[in-house]
Amino acid sequence: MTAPGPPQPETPQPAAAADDGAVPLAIIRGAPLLKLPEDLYIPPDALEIFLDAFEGPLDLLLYLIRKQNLDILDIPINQITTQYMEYVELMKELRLELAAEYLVMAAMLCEIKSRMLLPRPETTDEEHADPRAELVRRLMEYERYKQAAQDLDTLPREGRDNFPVSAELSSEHIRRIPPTVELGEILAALRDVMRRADLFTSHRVARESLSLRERMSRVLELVQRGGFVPFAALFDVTEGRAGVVVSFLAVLELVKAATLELVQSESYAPIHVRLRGGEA
Amino acid sequence: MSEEQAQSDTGEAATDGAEVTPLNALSLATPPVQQVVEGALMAAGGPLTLDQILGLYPEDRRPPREEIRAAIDALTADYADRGIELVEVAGGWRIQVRRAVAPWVARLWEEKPARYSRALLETLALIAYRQPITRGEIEDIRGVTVSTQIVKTLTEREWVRVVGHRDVPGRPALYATTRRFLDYFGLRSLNDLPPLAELRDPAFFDEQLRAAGEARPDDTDHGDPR
Amino acid sequence: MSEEQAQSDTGEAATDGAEVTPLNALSLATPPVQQVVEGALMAAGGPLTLDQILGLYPEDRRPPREEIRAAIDALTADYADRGIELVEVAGGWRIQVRRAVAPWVARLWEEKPARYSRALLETLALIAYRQPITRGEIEDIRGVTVSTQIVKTLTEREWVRVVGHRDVPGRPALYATTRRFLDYFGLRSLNDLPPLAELRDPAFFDEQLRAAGEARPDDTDHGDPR
Repeated sequence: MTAPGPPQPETPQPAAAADDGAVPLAIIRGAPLLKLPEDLYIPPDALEIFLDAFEGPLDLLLYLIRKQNLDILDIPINQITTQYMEYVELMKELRLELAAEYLVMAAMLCEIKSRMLLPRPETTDEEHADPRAELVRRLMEYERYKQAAQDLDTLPREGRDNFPVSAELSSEHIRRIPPTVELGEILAALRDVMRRADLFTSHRVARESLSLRERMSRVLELVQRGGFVPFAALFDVTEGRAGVVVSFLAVLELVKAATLELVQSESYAPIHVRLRGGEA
Repeated sequence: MSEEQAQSDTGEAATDGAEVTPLNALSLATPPVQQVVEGALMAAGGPLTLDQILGLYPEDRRPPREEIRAAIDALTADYADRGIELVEVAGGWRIQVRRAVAPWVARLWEEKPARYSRALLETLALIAYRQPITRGEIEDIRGVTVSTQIVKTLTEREWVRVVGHRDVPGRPALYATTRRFLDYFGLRSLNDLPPLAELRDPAFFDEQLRAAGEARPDDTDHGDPR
Repeated sequence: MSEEQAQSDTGEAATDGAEVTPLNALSLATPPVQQVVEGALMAAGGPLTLDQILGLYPEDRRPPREEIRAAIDALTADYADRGIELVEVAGGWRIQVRRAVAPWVARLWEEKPARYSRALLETLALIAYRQPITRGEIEDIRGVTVSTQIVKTLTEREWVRVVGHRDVPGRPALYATTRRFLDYFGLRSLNDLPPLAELRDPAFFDEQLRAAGEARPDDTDHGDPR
């Protein structure tokens, strides 16, 4: 943040309270609430919004410290604890759902406070360091990242400060490469679908003669153009007996499935085949 | 409320809250019309009309139409030797990749394709084994609907095509596999596909995989050469 | 019919990993490198690396890297007075609307750009500066739980991803930022992030605290850690 800039919009700005050092219990519509009103109904929403302004107990503590120009390295733990507890009490009073973290911090503050009352032995031993040390470390660490988050927010970003260009490219030039497929993948897919079918339906995909299926498709291709096709044209005698039988079965299957229709104008006249209902 | 200010180093507060624009930014020196026109056409992602471009300016600072027109003409001339061109289309003016360059640029999208979905493979398998088959029949077996996209993809790839219609209400299309399908998978005919019964045998797939592994030892990781 | 066949035959070859280019188009006169580079950067809709640009050329016609670099430099210079600019970000080079013009261009869209909550920004900052980091570690520093929604949003925006797991009970996921994150914020690398405030030496403040018991020393000389 290079610019002096406006203050953080998220942090409430008590207008009057800062002067005399008193910290308001809450800020409601910008006005500090210095003592719990007894006869006044406070819409819980107002406090919820206030609570939302803080990203947790560390943030609230930082606010209390910064507001009074206290040194983070030398927090007057008594004062801060009292103020912090006032907030917590107020929130509890109003039955706001208070995140557990706030209560944990309250306990920590009280513990530090009590340890501060005990005389400290003259030693540089880690264990006997200032009881506030851990809290100070956490506050400083958190403050760094709070600042980093604000810095991040001021970086130019796409869609706000940057707009990538996008020149049109006529799609005729774009060729999509289709994925490659292994036969094994298809077979595995088929096995899966059949397993499912076995599970969910009573009918099984029975063993099929694929040559029959293939021939059915071929027959349909032959009659595709519409109109009548001579029955005989569906057979290729060079395929031999087996081929002719398969073709015949294919035609019967298609007739049964109401796809093909056989037409004979009179007895012994040539049989013709056409697609049923084919309008082409 | 004050979010725009926070991001702006000018720190200048928006005075009237009516405008939707980051006014503090707009109150800076107005950039040349040609730059605004170019920036807008570049970012729009589609054609812009003259009115749309004019609409970028607050009313009291709107340049005359002719100035916008002149800027468009100037840009058109500037692009004469570039990889892009400014053209007028039905919806206004648009910047596009120059035709001579387009085939090269198009290669950007020729990345390695995604894989086909399970649903597509199942549909293809059912068409291969049960042809000619209607979409409804495929859905009956799969237990889920078959998307139009899947059918379209298979048809475009020319692996599947419509060979007729079943003469029932709605006249559903009958799908079958094509010659190209057989060629792609190196099959002479559908009879080369393993019978269904074999597929039920777990051992079959192990073998299949082993065979595939031997046949194409180095096919698994053909990274993009780029 | 046979023409179509021929064309799609090359398509078939492409799937086998052979050359994928519309060769007939590319076999026309090659346009100047600078035009191809410009067209590609304009159409890409995001940053392109040098290798991606080189990849637009068939191997036997690939210009030397320096030529692409030179074209990028020439374009950067060309854009000096324009409504656009060419910048380098983590993902390569990108053409974007010049910042001075951006506020005008922003008026093309009705909706305002998204704002991100402090919780999200703080979480993102911790991941950016302390990566790889677990959710628990983020919570320790922030003093509050990190909502699943925030992690989801960051992941969906592809700013953050799981790069591993810490080898402790529960094997918590380790998060790190992505190249997309850098591109989004216009950064070339993590080194371009604003510097993190110096942490005052804990040893120092231990002493400070101890001293504080007797007399409060003047601490004006150790600058505000922001």
